[in-house]
Amino acid sequence: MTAVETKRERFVAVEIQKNEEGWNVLQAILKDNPGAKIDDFPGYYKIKHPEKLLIRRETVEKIMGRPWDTQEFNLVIISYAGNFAEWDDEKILIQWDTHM
Amino acid sequence: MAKKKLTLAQKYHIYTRGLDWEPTYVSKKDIYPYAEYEGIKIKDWNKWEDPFRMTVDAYWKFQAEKDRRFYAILDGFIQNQGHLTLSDARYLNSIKLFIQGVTPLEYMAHRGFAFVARHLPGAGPRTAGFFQSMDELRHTQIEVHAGSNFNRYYDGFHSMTHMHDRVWYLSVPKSYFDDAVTAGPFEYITAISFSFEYALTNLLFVPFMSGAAYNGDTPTMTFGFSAQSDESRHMTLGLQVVKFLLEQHEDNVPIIQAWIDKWWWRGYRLTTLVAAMMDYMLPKRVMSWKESFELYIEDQILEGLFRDLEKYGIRPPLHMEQSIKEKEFLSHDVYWILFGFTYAAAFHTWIPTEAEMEWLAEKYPRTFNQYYRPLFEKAKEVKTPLPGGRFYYLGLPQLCQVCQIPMAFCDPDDPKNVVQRHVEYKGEVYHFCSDGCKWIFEREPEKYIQSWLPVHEIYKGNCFAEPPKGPDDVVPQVLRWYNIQTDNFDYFVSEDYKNWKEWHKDMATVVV
Amino acid sequence: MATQYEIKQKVIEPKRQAFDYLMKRYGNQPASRYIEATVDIQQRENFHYRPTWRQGVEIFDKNYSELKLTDYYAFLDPRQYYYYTYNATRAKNYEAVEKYFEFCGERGLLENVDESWLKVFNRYFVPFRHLEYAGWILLVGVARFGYGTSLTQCAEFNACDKYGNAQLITRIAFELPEPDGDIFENAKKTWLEDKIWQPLREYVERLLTVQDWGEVLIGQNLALDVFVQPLIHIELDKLANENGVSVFSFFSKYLYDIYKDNMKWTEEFFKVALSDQNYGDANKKFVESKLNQYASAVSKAIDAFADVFNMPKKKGDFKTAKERILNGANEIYARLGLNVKIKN
Amino acid sequence: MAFGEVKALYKYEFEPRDRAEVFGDDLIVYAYWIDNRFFCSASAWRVPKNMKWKDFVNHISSLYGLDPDYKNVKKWEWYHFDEKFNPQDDKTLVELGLRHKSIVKFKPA
Repeated sequence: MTAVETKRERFVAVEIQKNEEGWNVLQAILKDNPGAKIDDFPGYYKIKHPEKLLIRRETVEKIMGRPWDTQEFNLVIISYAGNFAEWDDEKILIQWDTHM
Repeated sequence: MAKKKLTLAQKYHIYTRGLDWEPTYVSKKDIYPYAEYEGIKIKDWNKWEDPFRMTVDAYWKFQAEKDRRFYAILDGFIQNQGHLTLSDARYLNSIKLFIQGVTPLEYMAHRGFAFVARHLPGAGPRTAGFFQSMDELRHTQIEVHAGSNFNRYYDGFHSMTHMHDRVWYLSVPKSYFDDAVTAGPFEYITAISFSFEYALTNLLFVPFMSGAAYNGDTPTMTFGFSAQSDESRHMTLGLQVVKFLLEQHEDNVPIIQAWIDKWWWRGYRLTTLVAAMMDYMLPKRVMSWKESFELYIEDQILEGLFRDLEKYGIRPPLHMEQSIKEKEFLSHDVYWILFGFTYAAAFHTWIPTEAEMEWLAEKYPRTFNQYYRPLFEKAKEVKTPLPGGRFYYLGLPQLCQVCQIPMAFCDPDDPKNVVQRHVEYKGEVYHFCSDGCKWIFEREPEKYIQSWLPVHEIYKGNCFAEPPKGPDDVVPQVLRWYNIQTDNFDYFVSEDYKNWKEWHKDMATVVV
Repeated sequence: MATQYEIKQKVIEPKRQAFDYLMKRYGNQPASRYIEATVDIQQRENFHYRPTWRQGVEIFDKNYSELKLTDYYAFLDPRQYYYYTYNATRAKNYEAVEKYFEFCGERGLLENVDESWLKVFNRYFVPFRHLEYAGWILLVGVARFGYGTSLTQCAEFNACDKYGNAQLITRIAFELPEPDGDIFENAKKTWLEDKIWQPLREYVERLLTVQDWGEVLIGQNLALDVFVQPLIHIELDKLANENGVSVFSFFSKYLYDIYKDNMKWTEEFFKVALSDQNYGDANKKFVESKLNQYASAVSKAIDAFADVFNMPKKKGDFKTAKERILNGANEIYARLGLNVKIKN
Repeated sequence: MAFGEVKALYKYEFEPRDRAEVFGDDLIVYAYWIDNRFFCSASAWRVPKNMKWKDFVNHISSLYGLDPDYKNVKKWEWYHFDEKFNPQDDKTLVELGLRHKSIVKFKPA
């Protein structure tokens, strides 16, 4: 055996369910996070960004055309990588503590 | 006097820990007698930062909505006989493993977090622990309800809770959680909220559930994703707990590090079952175990999480390097165990089809054709008198004293052999599948000398429905005690296969 | 290229109707979702390791209480709550609360509440959130140490209700004016120092040190709630109305309904425990002896509330209120066939 | 080897669940075919302490004989744990130094 192969990447990510609401949230994330990349899997999208992901209530509401409580993010999120640095009425911010 | 303006965090404090008070008629220690013996030092519970701010009424609302969606999908699936549109009935063997192995753990987690909610002296984390306790009950129940539909048509689902208490391979998950709930409240929450929820559940609940979707199983995908959305809260709690404990006192750092070391390896070994499910049991595959491991463990946990923990003096888990070395072997090792012992298991296995072997070879270019394909090829040559006539391991395996998995893990430095370790403690010998399990034993030997090892229990005569009438009656009596009926043996001699063919025989096949 | 099957519409006969262990109990028929979610779910045997926090017990152990059942699943929740139905029911219950808050907000009913009554309310109602919170801790302990999922999930949901109650009281208090400073700080001070609360606080602090879940359930659900819930939500609400304050009645009704809802499973559980073929007599002895102690203690403790009845402009009659409460408690005990002597 | 202690609220000590005495006149013995992964792990056997070596070998051949290569091996090389050893056919397991939970390993000589 040769040495173990590894190629590591540091990023934050969020996995979102593939349904109407999830798709809207995804659009909002893409709008507010230039440089975010989407991986498409059966049943879900994985959105990655090298530094941070911001989900803004206002942007989601514009896309959905209705009031949206940031708590409703609980209904579309599957999982995430990073840290909920902020989660208040206006926004959700996912990033690591240590920036490098 | 006008009401003052409060921040959300302040309001949430009043809603939760503001309800707490310092007792005066009894000592706090009498109310929370289990808070000190683990050696964790807390200077100020008020430094606790709530990982999420969920009030009970919001909890009812959002969780009822999540469940409403789940049950609508499940009912639709049942009404439409959705099980007939699965990719293949072979797929369900992974779900059998899930229902027998994981669902009872969700239940144990529910009771375990009730323990946290009762016995951690900090009102903040106790509250978060309580919500998790509720969530875990939810997971148990939605999984049971999803399994119930399959149980009506397929084998392997009928006795999950009983099997979990008895069947040999289920002692792996059972002993894992038994280990956690017998620990103190701080170790429990570090083990489950941090090591398990944060580091490992992603592997099970994201790529595997995506696989369920890909194989046409929408209820499983829905409970999986929906459960994992609760896990997002749990992950946040786990991370918060660990950071809080590390910040409270420097003496906590080595204790937490040792727990992370222990529970990483315990959890990783448990998750090996998922490796086999992903690579071998999904007729349509989304991602290999190795790819999932690289994404969720190497990138997200090592490159992400543990970089954040460096500043507290925490390093990656002790035996992490070994798990990285194993990633190209693991799923094959585990499936080979399951394949060999299917005669005593409540699921079916099979020799991968040629196309599947090609996929495995492509995903594991340095190991599959070299070490594992030859095993399957040899298995095709061997005949046994059991149903299917194919090779089964007609004996009982040596089990690891800690993880309880048959000692079948390849040594990446010597791939023709498995890793075998042993140690002598108080005049008795104990065997281990890895340095990780040996290390765990040596740290707390009095715990693991109690292990209920299924193979030894069979040899002690504790696992017979009735005393065997002769050597040929031994296995049948064990199977009766397990309540394994027509759940075992090769898939291609199973009732599942027979029924599946029957149900689909006069259906037009449309190729798209 | 993927292969898809076009399903012919025919119904496939199920191979089995239910999980094996449910068919053994209930015969070859489908089981309800409540039964599936509940019966035989808890692990029972072959535990691997012993708890480090308590000697001589297993992870789940019938010996966590003196109260014992031959078959723990002889008890089933008459409301048939499992996670979904519980949460859906409470979410629906709470929608009415939301609407009522909206209504109060629009009409300014809570911010303009009668100031003299507010003094009474701040003394007996807002501090009550602490007592409900203690109920949460006690019941979640029953959810951990009780035996059998049918019991422990009732305790878990009851615990959740208690936390919900404590938070609803908190939410009401957030809407109230604060003429005397921080309403929550004052309420905590009242809870910790005011003489009307001290006997109950002592009662509950002592109960928090009890390990036996059966005793906790007796102390909390059969004694404390049976006296305190009607005191706060019926008798004192009546006094409020007599003093022209009706804005809180809605909340009292809601909270009292939650209490009654929990008494359904509580009474059923004790009914089953008391009629158990093997342990019934021992259980009866245990429940009666504990209840004599706890019901007497709580009955005595609420006497301190006589003071509250004298506070408002139109004074109340604590004596008859207490009589009604005692009658209510005795009715419950009589229904269960218990011979309880309340010393007061 | 330094063993750790379990932190507990009482003296956390138990009898090992699978200690030798539980098996009376029998032993648990494990067997492992070196360099052959056809049998995923070592196997476990409950055998009398005074079982003769040749009977033991015969006993485990019910499993190992499943491998088509087994019958082609004329002579085996044996190890007790990791020590090479030369068992004589007519000696009993205890006479050969085997103990409860010994592992014997073998490969073609």
